[in-house]
Amino acid sequence: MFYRETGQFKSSYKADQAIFPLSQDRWFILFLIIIAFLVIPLTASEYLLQAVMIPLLIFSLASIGLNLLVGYAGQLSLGTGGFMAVGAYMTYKLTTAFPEINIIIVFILAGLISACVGLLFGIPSLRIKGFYLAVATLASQFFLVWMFNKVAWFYNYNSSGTITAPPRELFGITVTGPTATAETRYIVVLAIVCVFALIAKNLVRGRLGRSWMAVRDMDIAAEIIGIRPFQTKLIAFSISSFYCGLAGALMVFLWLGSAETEAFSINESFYVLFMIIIGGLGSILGSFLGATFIVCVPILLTNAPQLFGLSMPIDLQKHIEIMLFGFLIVFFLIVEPHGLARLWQIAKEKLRLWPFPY
Amino acid sequence: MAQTRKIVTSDKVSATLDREFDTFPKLLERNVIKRPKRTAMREKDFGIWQSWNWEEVSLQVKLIACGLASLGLSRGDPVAIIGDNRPRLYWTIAAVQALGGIPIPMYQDAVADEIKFLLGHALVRFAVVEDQEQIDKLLSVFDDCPNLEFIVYDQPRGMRNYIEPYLYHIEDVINKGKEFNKSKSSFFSDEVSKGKGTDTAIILYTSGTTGEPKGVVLTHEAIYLTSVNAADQEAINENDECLAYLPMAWAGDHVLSYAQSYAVGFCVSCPESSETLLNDLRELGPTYFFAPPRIYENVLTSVMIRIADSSKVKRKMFDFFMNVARRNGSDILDKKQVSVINRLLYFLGEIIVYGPLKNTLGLSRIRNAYTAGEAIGPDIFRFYRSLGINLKQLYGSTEASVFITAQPNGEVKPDTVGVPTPGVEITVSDKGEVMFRSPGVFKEYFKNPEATLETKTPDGWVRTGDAGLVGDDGHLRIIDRAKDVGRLSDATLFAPKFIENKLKFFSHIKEAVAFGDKREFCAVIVNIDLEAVGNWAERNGITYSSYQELASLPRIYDLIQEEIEQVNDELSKEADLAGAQIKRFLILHKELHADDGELTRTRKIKRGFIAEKYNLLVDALYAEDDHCKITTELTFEDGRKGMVSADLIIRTINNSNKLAAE
Amino acid sequence: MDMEIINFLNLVFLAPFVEMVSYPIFFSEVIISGLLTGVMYSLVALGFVLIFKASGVFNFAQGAMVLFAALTLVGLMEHGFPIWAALISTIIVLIALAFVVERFMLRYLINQEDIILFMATIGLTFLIQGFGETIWGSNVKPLDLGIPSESFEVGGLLLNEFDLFAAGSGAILVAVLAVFFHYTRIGRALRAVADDHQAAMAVGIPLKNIWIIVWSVAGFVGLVAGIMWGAKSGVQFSLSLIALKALPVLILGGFTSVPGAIVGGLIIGVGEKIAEIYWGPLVGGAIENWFAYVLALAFLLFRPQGLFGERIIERV
Amino acid sequence: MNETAAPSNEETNKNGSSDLEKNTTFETLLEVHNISLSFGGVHALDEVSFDIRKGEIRAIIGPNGAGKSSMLNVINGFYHPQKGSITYKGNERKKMSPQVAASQGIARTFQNIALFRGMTTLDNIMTGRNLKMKKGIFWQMLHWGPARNEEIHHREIAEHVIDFLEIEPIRKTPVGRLPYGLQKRVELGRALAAQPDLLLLDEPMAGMNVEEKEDMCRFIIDVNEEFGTTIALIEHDMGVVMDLSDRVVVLNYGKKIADGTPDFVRADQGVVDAYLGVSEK
Repeated sequence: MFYRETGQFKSSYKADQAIFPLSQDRWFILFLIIIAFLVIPLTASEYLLQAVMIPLLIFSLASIGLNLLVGYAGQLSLGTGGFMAVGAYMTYKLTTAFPEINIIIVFILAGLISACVGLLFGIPSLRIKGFYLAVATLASQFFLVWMFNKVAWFYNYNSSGTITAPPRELFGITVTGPTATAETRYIVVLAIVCVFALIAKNLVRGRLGRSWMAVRDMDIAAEIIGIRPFQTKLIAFSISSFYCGLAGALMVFLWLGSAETEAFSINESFYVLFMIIIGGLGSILGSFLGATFIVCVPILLTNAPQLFGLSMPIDLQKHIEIMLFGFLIVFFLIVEPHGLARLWQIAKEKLRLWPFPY
Repeated sequence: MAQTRKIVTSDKVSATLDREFDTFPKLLERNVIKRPKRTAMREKDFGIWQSWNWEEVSLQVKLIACGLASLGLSRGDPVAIIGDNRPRLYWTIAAVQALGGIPIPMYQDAVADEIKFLLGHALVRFAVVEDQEQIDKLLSVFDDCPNLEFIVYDQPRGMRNYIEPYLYHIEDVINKGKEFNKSKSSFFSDEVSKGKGTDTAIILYTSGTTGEPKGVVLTHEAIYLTSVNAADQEAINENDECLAYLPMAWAGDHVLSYAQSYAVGFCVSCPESSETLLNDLRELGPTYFFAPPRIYENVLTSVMIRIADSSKVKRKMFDFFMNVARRNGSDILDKKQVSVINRLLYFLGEIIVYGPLKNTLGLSRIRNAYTAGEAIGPDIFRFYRSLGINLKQLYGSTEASVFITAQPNGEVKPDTVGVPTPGVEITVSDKGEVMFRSPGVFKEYFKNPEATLETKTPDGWVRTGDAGLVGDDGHLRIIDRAKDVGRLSDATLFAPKFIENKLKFFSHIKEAVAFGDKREFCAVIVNIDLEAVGNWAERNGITYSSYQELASLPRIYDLIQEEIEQVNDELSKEADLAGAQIKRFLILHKELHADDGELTRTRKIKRGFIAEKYNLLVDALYAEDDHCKITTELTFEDGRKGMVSADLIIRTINNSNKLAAE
Repeated sequence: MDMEIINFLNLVFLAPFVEMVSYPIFFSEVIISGLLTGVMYSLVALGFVLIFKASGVFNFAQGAMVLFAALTLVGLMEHGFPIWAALISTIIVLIALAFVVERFMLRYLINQEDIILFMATIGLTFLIQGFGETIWGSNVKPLDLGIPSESFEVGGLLLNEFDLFAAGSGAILVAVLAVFFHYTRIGRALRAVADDHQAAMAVGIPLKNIWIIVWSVAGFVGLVAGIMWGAKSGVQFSLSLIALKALPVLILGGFTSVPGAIVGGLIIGVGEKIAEIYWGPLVGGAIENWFAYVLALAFLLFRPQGLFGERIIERV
Repeated sequence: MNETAAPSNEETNKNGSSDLEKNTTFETLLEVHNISLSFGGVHALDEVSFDIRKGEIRAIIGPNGAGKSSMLNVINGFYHPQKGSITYKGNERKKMSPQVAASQGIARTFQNIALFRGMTTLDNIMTGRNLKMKKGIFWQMLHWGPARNEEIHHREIAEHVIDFLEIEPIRKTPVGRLPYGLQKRVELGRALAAQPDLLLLDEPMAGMNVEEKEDMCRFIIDVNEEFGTTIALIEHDMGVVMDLSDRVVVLNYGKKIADGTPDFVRADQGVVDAYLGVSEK
């Protein structure tokens, strides 16, 4: 309906392979980016940034990571939390050991380390598939969390056992630690997420992405046309872990400020998995949508009672919240198992064909 | 005599020929000078729109020309060009003209025999064709065409096992051209400069509705002047976009996709294939569009079918806004007075319905759209205009290098074909036949002086063979083919085409053939439209297995009868035609088709041929019996022939309207 | 430096074994308690296997069902139900649950990809947990079955009556199930479904019923497990976590094999106990959270389809 | 059952069956020698030997379960025979992974379509180019400069394949939604995109209607003649086999029972028995 494709013809493959071939989409995205970078920081309240926007972005990053692995390469993983932990703790170690290194670089390094760890835990995918693999990945979840919990070296032997973000500067502005304002942290997160979302998109529309999907859809055929399944899966594991690690780092340093291993429990893994399922497997956009959904729903649920002027004991409220949450997941899977991204896609198709049904 | 007759002309003056650029090859050079880097041609190929700018085009033309020259093409040699709209074929036209040869495009769907006739008639030495399919046709008649020496093909697909020495791939020709050009670098430009405006530019064979096709000889001058004149009136300029999808052998396509493009400098695009046509149309979004009525009919039909399948809400909304459009659309398009509230409604509709609709049809960028060749249904016509698509009628003929009259913006009426384009004079003979005189008038019918004589008067007037009348507003109105206009036995005027068109305006009726000349009443043979009727049947829960069965169903007969009665109604309002209302009709069991010789390649019905082929039916129509057995031959896609037989029902209509008329 | 290394190697590869041999009684006690925990794992794992076999669903909610079953039982008893009444009504509730799950969830998710179903069961986990705790509250509830839990000594071995009882009832349950599967029509039907659904139709039981039955059975198994664990360490949220402990059992035993679940459970139980006791201290203890997984994983690398899982032959 | 382990080109000469073939130079592209393959106790292939010449269309026929597919799987390294040797492009190889086979120019299609259902026609065909794409992850991340040029270069090749198979209209349709016949065609496209020297087709026309079969035949011949690709195909439709293939090898119960030109094979008694035996499938 809003699409006016007539006359938007492509006279080069470059144009034809653009991420957003339609000008309307390009304008829309541009619009969003402007909103995100200018309007929100200037207008949004501390609460909105801290409770909604920042976690939303960070989890988007994590779900992109997981989506690369599950949605594109078809390897079900439950170890997300563990890899996020690696990212967080490595950042902590690195930046406390070498305070002079630029924090962004530290983030990247931490990401690379978790990529290596991911590679390690990806090895079982050589032999096992499906749920066996999924359960196997739980090993990484439990082992890593246990390790960061038990080995004091990781949290510099401090008594509390928590890691705390020290103040670090970027272009002379404090971006981490207690003194960093929500706005600055938001901007930094946003910038990082945008860059890596783009990279992810580039990967999946290129050769690597096709190999992943090939392995996902039919690994034998993939093998026979010359794709090395094991290699491909391992790459998926490590890149995915990189994203998760990065997300973990951002989570501690640009959102929570400090954390214990609890923050990376199995539930994190499930939440991120929810995000990509709800958002849509095999879709970068879906990762964002899913993250938004999962982050916002609980907030709405907690605030809902007040809206209706009800007041109930906290724990009861908590239980109801959990229940509703579970219900929503099931309901959603029944209504649209392919996630918000699919809904979006369908809507878009409809708009393009409007007023025709086909 | 001729002086006494009323002569109508355009108030605009005709353009004059620029001696320096009086042939199309020269015009090509002019474009290279004026707008070298501007895109001249596109073709959807390998998934994207491959583009060539004027420089590249002229280079290609040059090489092809040199290549053909090295094969021995010399001035005056006729060159057959057969195939779908492909850039290289268009370039070949220019190349041939550059060498002073005579390009002769032929219909790509013509069967071997037809092609054989043309090749023989024009003594063709060279044939440049698209692909294996055409090659096979040519080879099958090669031995009967002693003059045919060389065959060049564009698509090498499937050609590797053809060892005939006279077959050349166009790439090879181009390479020869490169060599040739190296040795004689000035050859090409010399040849081009030898050309004169009065030279023959092209021979277009009109698939005559009767008898053998006639080769219309047109000069550069004629085509050029007509093209620019029309372009002036319609403000066509180099920014226009046009999609070349109509047969290259049709004058309309030649003038649009070639002549006007070269004269004005706009870009012409070729679709990927006929299957992807609509999609390509949507992608490209032409601003300048030319199509025979049936295309508009088909599009409208598909629109209505798809809307009918959409959700109830959408349908309601669509109907509502289409009503708004019907009330105000054309007026707004014609910049007439429209109340603010209606403008608002229309604006809303534009956003919600018309805009998207035009967009999905690929017509949202249209500046000028034309329908020609036949009368178009008023409803269809209004539909497009009310959407804000500037659809206009145009009256033309190959003999006039297409343009005779066209509807200027703001003066568009469904029942006229507009006013003369600059430089054109029209008049109506005593016998009611429309005649014209213009710079675009053809030189002669190729090797057919007597035909030339009987069409073209010494003082340059050309008979169109159409019966029509010019209104006081100077707009021409066509009623029928002059020779077809006849009288019933009771001497009431009978205009079959007029009736047939009225019938064809119903989406369910694809073709209709009316009889009645020198008979006591008018009867028609109807050809239903499979898509539209089939859809109607589905929605009404009628099942059918074949076209033949569908055509024989009583309920379909009822449907058609209703529509015929409506036509009779309208007829009864036309003072001098009220007498000739339809009394009896039958629905034909097979689709009329060009392969069976029932239609021309431009899908005009050959009344005489049909009357003869189906004489059984015709007799039955004028006898008492209510059905008729018949067996006919039909040709399949692949050229095989087969027999179908059927027992056709004949219906009688009690003309209550007739009384009303008297 | 070298000293440390040697010392370390000693601690890892020598000392533990020395200890085992030098205190055989203690060692066997460790093994027995391992076995007993193993039985528990087996019970939970059994729930998974039943459902996976019959409906190909990896029912992550099994843990939550254990919790829910136990909560309901205790809750009812707190409201003054006599134990048998409580048991019966709990079972009824579980059957109702199975029905609801089939009617409102599985039915709509037939022929979705496995991962979707899996996700759904995770959602179900939240739903059931939330529901249970909303109704019965989340504070720890003691569960007393009136089974004495004194320890007594046999040939120097310290044994706990309750543990034995637990193990016993576990064993009985398994036996019952085995009979059920092999000698009853429904049981055979259930086995048939595992292979293909048409077969199930042939046996003459509609798929949805089969699912209801199998989920009920799984619920019942869960109940037993819940009682055991609950009686041992009180009924509380953490019960649902034992599901996570049962997963490695699954990989070990294979998702589709009942004996696998049992043997696997025992292996895991013993393995992690030993590891915890003899190696745990080296790395700061609490290694049983992950040891089971590593064990299972290491095992998988040699036998991808698990202990008793069918071999998969790839064809083109 | 004229069971023979002699290299089959000798044999065919002996049978005088190698009359008028378009490639007069008998350059052998691939030769399988005494291949035996068994799963557990089952003998899928038993001492099978034959050769495939450069540029020919070689048909492998036989009743169901004759071991035809197994033969292809052996040739492209998916199965590893217990006995026998395979000589490809002049050098013998005992064991070889499918990837290596692919990288050496062996491509294939499958009996039951093995497309990547989640991807579009274009992407499926592009995967056929994967082996030829070399740019590293770094460039792919940027999807710019070398990586994009490479992408575009291979897109062009893929587009030529699409054009060749006349599937332009479905270029961007997810293959999952395509009708069976078209899927088969896309699968062929994926194999072609790899520009193979040896193309293995496992029942390319299974389950097709007449027109689809005709099209497929045309494509197979075109591939063979225009790109000079050597083709080995399994097919049940005898008519098709006889029209298409230059030489036919007949398997039955894992044994070779005949080898030669279509006419020669049709005449062979063993073949006739074998087919009557299973009531012509």
